[in-house]
Amino acid sequence: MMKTDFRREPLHIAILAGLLILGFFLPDWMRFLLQTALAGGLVALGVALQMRAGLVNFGQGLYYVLGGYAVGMLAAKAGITDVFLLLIAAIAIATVAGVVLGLLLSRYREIFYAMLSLAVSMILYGLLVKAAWLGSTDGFNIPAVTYLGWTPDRTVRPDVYYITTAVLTVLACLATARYLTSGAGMLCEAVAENEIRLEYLGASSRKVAFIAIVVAAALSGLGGGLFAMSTGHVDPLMTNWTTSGGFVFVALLAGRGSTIAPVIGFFLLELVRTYALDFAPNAWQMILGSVMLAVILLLPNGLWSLTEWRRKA
Amino acid sequence: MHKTIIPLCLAGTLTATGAWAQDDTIQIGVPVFLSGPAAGAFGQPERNAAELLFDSINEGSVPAPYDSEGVNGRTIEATFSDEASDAVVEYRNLVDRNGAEVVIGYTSSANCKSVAPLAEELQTLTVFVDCGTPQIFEEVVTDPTYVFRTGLTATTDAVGAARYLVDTGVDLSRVAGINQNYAWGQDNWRDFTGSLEALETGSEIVSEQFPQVYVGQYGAEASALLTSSPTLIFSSFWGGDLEAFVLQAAPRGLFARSQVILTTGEALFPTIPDELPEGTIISARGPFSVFAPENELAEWFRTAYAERFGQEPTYPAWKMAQAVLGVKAAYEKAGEGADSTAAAEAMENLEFEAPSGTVRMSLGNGHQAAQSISYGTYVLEDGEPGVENVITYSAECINPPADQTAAEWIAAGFPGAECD
Amino acid sequence: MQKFTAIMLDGMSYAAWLFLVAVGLTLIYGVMRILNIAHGAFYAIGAYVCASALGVYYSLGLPGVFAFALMGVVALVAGLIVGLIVERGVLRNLYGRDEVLMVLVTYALFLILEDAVKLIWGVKSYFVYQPYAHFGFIEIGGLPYQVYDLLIVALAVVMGIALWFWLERSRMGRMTTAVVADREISAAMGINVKRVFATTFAIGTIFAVVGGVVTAPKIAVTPGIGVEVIILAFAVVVIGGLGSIPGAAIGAVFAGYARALSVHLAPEFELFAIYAVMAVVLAIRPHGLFARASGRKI
Amino acid sequence: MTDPILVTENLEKRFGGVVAASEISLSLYPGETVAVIGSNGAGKTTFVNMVTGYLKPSAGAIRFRGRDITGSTPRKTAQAGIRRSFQISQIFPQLTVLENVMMADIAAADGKGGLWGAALTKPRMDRGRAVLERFGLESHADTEVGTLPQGVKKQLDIAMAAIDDPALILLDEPTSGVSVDEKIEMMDRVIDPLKGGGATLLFIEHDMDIVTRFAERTVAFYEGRILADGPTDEVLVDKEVKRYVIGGVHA
Repeated sequence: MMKTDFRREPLHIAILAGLLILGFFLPDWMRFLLQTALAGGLVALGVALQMRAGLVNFGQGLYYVLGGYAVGMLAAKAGITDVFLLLIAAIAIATVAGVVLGLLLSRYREIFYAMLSLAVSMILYGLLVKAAWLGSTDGFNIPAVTYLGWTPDRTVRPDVYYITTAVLTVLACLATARYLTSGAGMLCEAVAENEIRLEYLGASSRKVAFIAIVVAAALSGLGGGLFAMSTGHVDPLMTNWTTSGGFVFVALLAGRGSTIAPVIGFFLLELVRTYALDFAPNAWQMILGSVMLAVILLLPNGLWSLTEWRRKA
Repeated sequence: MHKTIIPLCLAGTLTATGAWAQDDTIQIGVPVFLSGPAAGAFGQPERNAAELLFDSINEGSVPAPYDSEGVNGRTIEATFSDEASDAVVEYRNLVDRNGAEVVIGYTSSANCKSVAPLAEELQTLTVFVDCGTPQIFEEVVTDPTYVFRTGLTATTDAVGAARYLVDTGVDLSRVAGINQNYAWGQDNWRDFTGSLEALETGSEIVSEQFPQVYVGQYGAEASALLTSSPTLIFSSFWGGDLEAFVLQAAPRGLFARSQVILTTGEALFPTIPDELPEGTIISARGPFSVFAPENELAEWFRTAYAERFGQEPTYPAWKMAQAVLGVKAAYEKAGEGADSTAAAEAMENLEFEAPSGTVRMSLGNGHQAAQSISYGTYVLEDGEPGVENVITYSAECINPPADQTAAEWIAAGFPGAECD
Repeated sequence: MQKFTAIMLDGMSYAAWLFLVAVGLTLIYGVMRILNIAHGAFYAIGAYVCASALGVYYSLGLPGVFAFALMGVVALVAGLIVGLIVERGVLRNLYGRDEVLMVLVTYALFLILEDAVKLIWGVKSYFVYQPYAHFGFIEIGGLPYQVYDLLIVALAVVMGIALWFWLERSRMGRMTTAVVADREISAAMGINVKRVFATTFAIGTIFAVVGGVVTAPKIAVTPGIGVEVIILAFAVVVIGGLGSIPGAAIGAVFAGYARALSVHLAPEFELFAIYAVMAVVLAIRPHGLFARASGRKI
Repeated sequence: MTDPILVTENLEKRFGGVVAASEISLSLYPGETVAVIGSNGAGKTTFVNMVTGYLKPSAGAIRFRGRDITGSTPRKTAQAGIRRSFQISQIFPQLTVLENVMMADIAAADGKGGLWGAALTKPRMDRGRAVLERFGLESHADTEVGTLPQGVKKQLDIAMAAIDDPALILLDEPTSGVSVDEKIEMMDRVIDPLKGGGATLLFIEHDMDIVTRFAERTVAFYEGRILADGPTDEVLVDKEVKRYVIGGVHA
């Protein structure tokens, strides 16, 4: 069975949109957590896309940081604060990076893809750490963004940012769902399952992988841009392997049943993390690890399999 | 308290779980490192000091002028949070969810930078305990209302170090540095070499080592330093990295061949006092610990801390104590019934007493503390770690004037510095 | 000249350390197909256990020489216990699951063990510097060098050869090699694959613990020391070719000398020297230097 | 006489010092069904691998429909109209049978720039079902392939090679792994649908009954060379073929 039931995707995304509207009724701190989780969730979605083609990217943070720094540098250093320009720039630069790296990386599979993408992201990390003018590891802060000349003031800014993030997340999920139903998206599973057969049918597994890498890069660039906008701060940690590892884990835990799975999964994981931090600031990693282990043991196909179980019942 | 069960429902109407401060309590959020490599060096002493101070304040057992119970009579309730997590998200959680009225903490400059604008936005009195970067009030929030820092910047350390070396006649002909490869280490080295230039020492930089932070293996760096035969080695290492460096470099004679200066050297006192070679120049990043003045508060803090935790407090503990007392002083100056905003107003340009002496919030538009810094050489007296040849530089000597950034001030050769 | 000596020694010393921390990872991957992130936690546990055991030992005022024997015992016992607990308790139930999922499992284990270490030992630093100073230093070409560091090189060589010998000569070792070559056929031939897995995991764990034990005297044993180790070990085994023991040795030498060269000649590149080597090696040889050819027959 | 669809001239393949195939000159004509026989290591699969671009010939030339395709890649030969099945079936084990042929149909569209449109269209669905029907696989349509018996897997492998009606289909031991009494039945099920698409067929086979039954022409390989090439009934009674090839198989 294919891992994604495409006919249900519009429904899933509609559900996501509904949940995001309900987000307005969440307390401020949790809505903000949701907002940053959506940004991260897009990156996890990018990782999940590549996973469909059997590619595990342990360096997805590279595109995330590029998106974040694109927004940050344009806003803080070049004075361009229009949110639409900024986010387009974030997507564009990540996409370009995806194209360039994709040409190299689409040849690689399995652990070698994972480690080479990790190496590249860590080299970028090293460069950013060296860049004193970008604040080195401290990173730098980003001024508030504007909307076609309108600067939302302090009181409405959280709402406006949340709406921006939520709307773009939904749009990104729709675009991703559309990609997944295209030939290029469908063939990802074929790449993961049997490249020999694919090549002998006249399709290029490299091209399929390449497209997946580029789409994932674009999503992650958007995620990085939204994160930068939300938190008003970027630093090189965004491309550290620990960050990238987090995306991989969410993508795996969430399961591949839907484009919205990694997005929601990221939020749930963040929720567990923050409550664990609050309950047991000294042992939150242990709680997080145990929850992860429990999910793996009890739900071998990820959190999304819960929804399928309900459907069968 | 505010314990709730993790709500796994996605969009249920989650009520804010924080019990908003009742009148008789004051909620204080304390983000410090509870996990990771900074937990031992910073998080632990900071947390210890905070707990000691909170308990003592609640009991009213701190010496004058802090001998009243609580903060304006309100009992402190603290929520500790791990700084080794997303700072922005967790800051919001502390304030919005846990209802923190005041936040005291932060060691990492990256966290301070990202939290500072948010503190202004959420209008919550936030006191940074450490954070070396001078950028907080130079660039990040140039017109602060709610953000304060009661500790000195890393610039102070570097400038003080250079002045001390010049004043004590250390051979500065061949200078080498080993600093961690992140903003803290890079800034320290830049400010230190800049200060040497400003003081016209004519030093040749023979080796600049920037090992990755937390790597713990310094054999190659020690070799590189040995082979470049420096007369002076400057390091702003801290925590486990500092300890590992001393353990690995000292037996190979690095400290015997070159003069070494460690800006955070005081932190080694409770850990490896016997391994730190005598004669090493050290500081405590301010008038803390062995460099602290003799006053009742210092005496009380030292004794109470040692009694409770079985160890002398290191400088991060002193800095935390100072921050907590600063908040109490601000609230009490603002008067009965003061809230976060009133306390922040009162804290501006505040002068308050601390174990380290009088702290003046005279820099950064009245939001940044100005304090003196001391350097000295390390000695073991009857097996007890101590310092000699101490020189103390006044705040006016090693801090840039209000209208200049640290970098400009160093580059211009310390204009306006008033040194004795 | 002195610089050359220094580079040779530093590279060798760092390579030896890298080999010790990486070889267990490659062994476990080669046999079990598990990329074990918890390896870093095992390293940390080794360091903590060593610090505690030796701390007690020295506080009794016992002679310094036997401390080294104690380090060996501690490494074996701790490695065996931790390895078996993790293997029996968790991994055994998950054999045959997706490789990537197993990475996640070991990551979860890593998080749990990190906090377990913190709960047992707290966040303060532990020190056992006595063994490091025990043999003093010798001058090589005018450069003082710690004898202890040279002994680590010897230990790495000895343990590498011992591991190789075990794989080639012992019954269990040969069974392990057979499992690496073909798990199904080995099982069909009556080899107890589960036992091979348990043994392999224990040995791999012991190597990680040994890495931590021998490093403890050089460092402050603090929370988080295992994190950087994982990624370094990963880089080493990927450079060498995953699952290959000679590969781990070569990878360690590459990474060790890359770091030594950058420290001495271009310190500003130290941070990503190892990643650069990894990227270059993978760009030229996509499966690492010593990868087994696994051409799929059609 | 029509032009040959595939021509190989003096193909040679060496692996180091070992000669796996040499002087292989062969022409296939449209609509033919040709069997390739020979013992293991005779160079049969090497020949198929060279034609489909999996192996680069050490010497010689391959022309398909008059175009030189020597040293091409599997993908390019597939796009040109040469498809193959495999000794060990190459399928997508975690997908269902229908999904396998649909995937094959999408993949075949890649060569024609069809990657961007919606992939799961009604016509494609219909085409997929039609293929399953042609090859008698419709009862398995929604079964996950990995769980199917060997014979059905091979059948699916062959059906996937026939997607999009290629001009030339090469079957590498279509009946290997299928039990002896099912071999003929299996060939019966696949040959007609394949021929129905108008394809030229070449299959590698060890079972002489099947060769006799399904191939009008047979090429015998021995030690990397062509030993005999001609009408099946003549080749199979050839003295050398009997001695070196058929004997070899039964030995």
